[in-house]
Amino acid sequence: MFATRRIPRLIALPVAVALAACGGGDSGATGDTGAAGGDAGAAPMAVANAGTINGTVNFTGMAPANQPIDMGAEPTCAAQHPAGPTTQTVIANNGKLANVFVYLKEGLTGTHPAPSTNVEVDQHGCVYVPHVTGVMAGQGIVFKNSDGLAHNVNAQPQNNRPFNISQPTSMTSAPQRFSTPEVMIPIQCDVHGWMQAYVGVVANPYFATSGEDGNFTIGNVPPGTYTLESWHEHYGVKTAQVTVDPDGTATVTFDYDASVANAVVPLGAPFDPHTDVAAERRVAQPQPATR
Amino acid sequence: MNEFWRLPVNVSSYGGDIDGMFMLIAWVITIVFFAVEILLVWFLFRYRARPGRKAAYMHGNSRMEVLWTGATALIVLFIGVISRGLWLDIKDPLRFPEPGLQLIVSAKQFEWNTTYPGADGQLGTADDFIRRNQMHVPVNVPVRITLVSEDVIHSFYLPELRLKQDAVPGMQIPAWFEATQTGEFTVGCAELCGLQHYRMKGTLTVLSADQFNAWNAQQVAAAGAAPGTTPALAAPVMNNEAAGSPVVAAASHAH
Amino acid sequence: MSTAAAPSMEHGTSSFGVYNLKLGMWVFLLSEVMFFTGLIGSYIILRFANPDQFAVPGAVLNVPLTALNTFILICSSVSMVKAFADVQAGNQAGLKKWLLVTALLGMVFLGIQAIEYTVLASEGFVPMAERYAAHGRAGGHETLGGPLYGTTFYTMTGFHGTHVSIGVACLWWCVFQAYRGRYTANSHGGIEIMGLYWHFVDLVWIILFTIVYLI
Amino acid sequence: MSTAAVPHDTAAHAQAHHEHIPFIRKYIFSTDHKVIGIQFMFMSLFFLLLGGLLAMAMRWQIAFPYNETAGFQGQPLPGGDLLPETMVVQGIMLPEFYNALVTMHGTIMVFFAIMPLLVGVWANYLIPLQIGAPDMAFPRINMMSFWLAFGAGLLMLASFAVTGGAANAGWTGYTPLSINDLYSGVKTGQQLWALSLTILGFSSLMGSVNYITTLINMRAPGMTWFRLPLSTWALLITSILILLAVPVLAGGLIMMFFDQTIGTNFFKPETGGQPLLWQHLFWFFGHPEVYILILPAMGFVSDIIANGARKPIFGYHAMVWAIIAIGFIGWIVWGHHMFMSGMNPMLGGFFMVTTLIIAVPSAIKTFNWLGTVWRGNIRFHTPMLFALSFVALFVIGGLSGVPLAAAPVDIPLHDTYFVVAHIHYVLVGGSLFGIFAAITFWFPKMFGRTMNETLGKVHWALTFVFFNLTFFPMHMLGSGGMMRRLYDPTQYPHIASMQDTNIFITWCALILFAAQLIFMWNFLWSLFKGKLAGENPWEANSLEWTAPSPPPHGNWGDRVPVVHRGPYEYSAPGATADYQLQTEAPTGQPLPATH
Repeated sequence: MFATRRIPRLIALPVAVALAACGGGDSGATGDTGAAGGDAGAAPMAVANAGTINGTVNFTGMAPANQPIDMGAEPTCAAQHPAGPTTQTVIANNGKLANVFVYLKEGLTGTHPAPSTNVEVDQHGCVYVPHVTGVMAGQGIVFKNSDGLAHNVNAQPQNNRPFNISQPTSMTSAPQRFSTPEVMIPIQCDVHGWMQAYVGVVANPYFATSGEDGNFTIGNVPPGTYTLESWHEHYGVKTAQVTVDPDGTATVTFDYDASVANAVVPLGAPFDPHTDVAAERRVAQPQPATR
Repeated sequence: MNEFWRLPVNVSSYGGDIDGMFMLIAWVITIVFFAVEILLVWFLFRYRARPGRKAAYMHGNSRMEVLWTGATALIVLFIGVISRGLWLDIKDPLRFPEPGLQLIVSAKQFEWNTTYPGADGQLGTADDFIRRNQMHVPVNVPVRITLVSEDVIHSFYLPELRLKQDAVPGMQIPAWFEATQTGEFTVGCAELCGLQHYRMKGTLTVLSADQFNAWNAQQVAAAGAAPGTTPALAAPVMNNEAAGSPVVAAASHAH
Repeated sequence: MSTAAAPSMEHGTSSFGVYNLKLGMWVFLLSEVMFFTGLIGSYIILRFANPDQFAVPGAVLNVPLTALNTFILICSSVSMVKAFADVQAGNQAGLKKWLLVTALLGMVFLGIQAIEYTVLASEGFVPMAERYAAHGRAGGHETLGGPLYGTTFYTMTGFHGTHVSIGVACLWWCVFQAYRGRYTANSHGGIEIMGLYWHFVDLVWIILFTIVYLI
Repeated sequence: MSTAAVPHDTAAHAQAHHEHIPFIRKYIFSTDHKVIGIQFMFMSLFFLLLGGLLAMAMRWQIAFPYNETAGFQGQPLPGGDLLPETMVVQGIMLPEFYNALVTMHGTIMVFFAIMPLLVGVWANYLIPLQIGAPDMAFPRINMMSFWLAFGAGLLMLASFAVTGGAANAGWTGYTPLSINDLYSGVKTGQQLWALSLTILGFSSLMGSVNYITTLINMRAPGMTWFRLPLSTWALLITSILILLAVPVLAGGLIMMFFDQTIGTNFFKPETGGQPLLWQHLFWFFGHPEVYILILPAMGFVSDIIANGARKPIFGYHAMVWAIIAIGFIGWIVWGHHMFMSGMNPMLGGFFMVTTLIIAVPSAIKTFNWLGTVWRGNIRFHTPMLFALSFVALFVIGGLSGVPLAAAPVDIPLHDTYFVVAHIHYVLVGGSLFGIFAAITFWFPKMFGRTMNETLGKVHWALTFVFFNLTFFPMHMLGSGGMMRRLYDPTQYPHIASMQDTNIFITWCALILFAAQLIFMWNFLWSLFKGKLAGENPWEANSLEWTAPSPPPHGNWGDRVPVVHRGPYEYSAPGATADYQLQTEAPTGQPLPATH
């Protein structure tokens, strides 16, 4: 009877829908995780008689004390900071400034394909390690969770697509990619409000971050004259000219002064619950949407 | 029965009333449940189809309709009447008890930030200090909290204190509780608020009055020491604007 | 209507003696009422919660122009009634004439509303919250009202405008059918439900005009 | 009649008379209410399966979360490797995906499975057959209603594939989480969610306009209001609820969509918008929706219980008035979803009372079902088993609503698993069991073959047992303080202590899901191999059983059924059989077909 003839076609419709949907479901980031990145994130390809840039970031004046962090809510993390956790805004030892991001801003020609290796940012003791890191546009950056407790990585760039991924336990995220250069992109964890880091996205592989001793090295630089820019989250941006001779080593220094603070990418100012709580009238009586 | 329903330990001044009400309703519905289900099963057995039997031909019975309609109406109205008073006692700001401590709890993804009045016992002044995901309150003192939210709707949930109240951005919602035991208890979020909703948890530490004053003094000192805020003397902050009554007094007149 | 009602009654007992199309339109209008109730209710709630965001009547919105527009819409209702009377009387010429008039008046209404929107937008009165900067018709520098003003205004008048546009489209279809002589003295359900819809849209506008422009 | 005035009727008649319709018009873009009903059935059964799958993934995560600090060693999600790394990474389900699962399970089950299964399928299929009409009043609008729903379903599925994944702000889509991707991390998904539900709303509107018009205008001669079967009554009230509630939701959804796309600020607090306004709009729709989701099942169950008990329904008029009362009171109870929302506590008190009052009509219905089986002659066929389980489980679902309705008791219970247990007892134990009863009962009429009784009984037994094992313990989890929508409950010490219960529930849920495969197999097998059914396999009374199985286009051929009595004349004294068709003349002899 015609009832039975009708069936197969009618089944076909929803099933087709299902297949279409599930087929499309495989979007988003792709495969290769792990891989070490680190300071000079990208590994540039060999360059004819390339030179090297050695640099130092000097710091004069009295560095302000970093704010202590209240990690009481995460004992496992607090245990990792015997000295007591503090923010990493300014790390300056004997006249050298750490966590300064330096990159080749101008003077470079040619295109620079992003390497397939991923830069890694670790989350250890509820702190991002490293605090400041660089990555090439289009290069993968993976976030590692070594704490075994939940973190989320919330990146809100200006010129790139924002992402907000979470990591419930020890694991390594799928590589995230920033398509356009942007210095700097603040990264933060919403579970642990104090967890903040910066990622500099650069169009070329020539960038580095100053270490505890204030030194940095950018290797494998093609000969030429360049504009270097340095960035610090509290003391802002400086530039310097540098000429790299064939097979030579150029040195450059950046000088920061404790008295001049102009942050370039300030993180959002903390929310002040007092602002209108003072309006006791509204405190006394909640205002329902219907009145 | 409590372990059947697995109610969390109750350390709230009004939690007992809520639990009592819950148990009352639980018993009522349990009785109705067994009455109906047993009747149903017995009918099914008693009147199963057998050869030769014929069902009774009837279209209903008005008296029975009236009976069970009335009975149900009475039960639910009874429940409604006894519930309403308790509801207003807990939620109506006009019926809140005189608070011994006023706090601002500000929710954000995914933290509970508690603002303490600081040295001067006044909220909204420079010496206030904020604790993340950790609340400390004195025992046997009515604590009045003002719930605000920075981003999305959260729900401030204290299982052991039988308190739940949404925090809605753009509103300040008052709530109160009074802990009857010292110890550490759970602060949770009961409203889906984003990726890490399940991690939006904190601890409520209920201290004795002395311990609390000590803790508060230490916090005030720390806040004072921290750059940016004016140093403040350690002093008990049990005062609320209205009646500057020290904690002990507050505790006593609460009982 | 009995003749028109007959077909659907032939296999059924109708409770109201109303033929399907008409009944269906009434039922549909009920849900439309709920739709606009929801919108207007939201408007009232938002306005009571933020009185400061709503500028004084006439400061931002061009009331005289809209009053003219309201008058035009009311006239279109009258012409719709005339069209219906004529088709009942079997006056085909009158039907065509009044249908055309109604459709044209509807389009005039939409045109004026389009102009109104463009002018308002040029004065910084936009639905986007962050771009809202209404300086009002008098010019001046301070922003009048707040974002909710633009948001609610465009949503409510916009939804009414959408309904009018749909109505105009249907009216043109009716005109087309009328010229094909599809409506007769004893069968003109199409015209009748068209009228119902059109009068409803008119009524909604009068309410919107009152609460959005005048109050 | 005139084509211009009432074109749809002519279309219907054209189909009724000559059968030469091209395949595509006959089975795909068909205007026949029966084909449309069956199309709805296949679509919504697919969504039911999908929603169940999502629930299984959720249960797995709840039972086996990774929580090293609390010492819970998680289990990788089976088949998780097949999913992209935006959902599952190294076998670990991401919280964002879990939230999407929660949201889509709720949305799909409520809007694309249960609602169409109750209304889209049975209102389309049953109303004309039970009132003796050849088709719907507006067959083409009816067809559009299905294809709109289908499109909405495609959109909802597509949202899994877009960047950021599917909507993850909960099926209630509370603002501002649902309108700001800074907070939820989902932009396109939330927009598709709002869009899809708006389109589905239009589809439901078209449907209900059709159902109401048909019911008022196209009843067969002699089919007075109080000779309508209760299914039809329930479907009428349901259609009215849809007609009046859905536009409000549509309005809210459109405002939400504007907030998400063009940057209006209806619900954005930072610029004066009101997040609670959304909740009021949503629940003003949402509570009638709850009754939309249960009333039709109540109707089917009434018909089936009377048939199985071979006894007139007890208190037919009381049943009708109870349905109508629920339809009215349902409009003033929505606030009980918002007791904790910061709404004025005085309003809370008001909503508490109205909510408790609405328990009364539900109780009336329950007692009348008991009265129906009392002194009956009960046949336990599969539909009857499901119908009786409906009564048993609806009682639990109704009673567990009382503590939630009592506002002070709701303080600890609100947004906990107690609510989850309650809604599933009503929506699964209630609606879904009613749907299984209806499918097994009317399957012979739809396809001319009966479903396999043995498989049916096995399916019923497994479903009944494991449904209760799955959902009853959730009551205790809730009163124990376990919040809803927790990706990892073990994070909270007071919940971690109940983890064994969660694991038990998960295993039962998996078995419950597996048991549904029996139903699928039985359904598909019976389509082709089932025992041929006559016109009236269940010896029932209502009109549909006088039409051939399956009924042809136009249902009645050239004759028009004439109704002489109510639909529940079972075991009437002096009757030849223990049932009397509604068309049976008072003399006891079937009338010759009138023309």
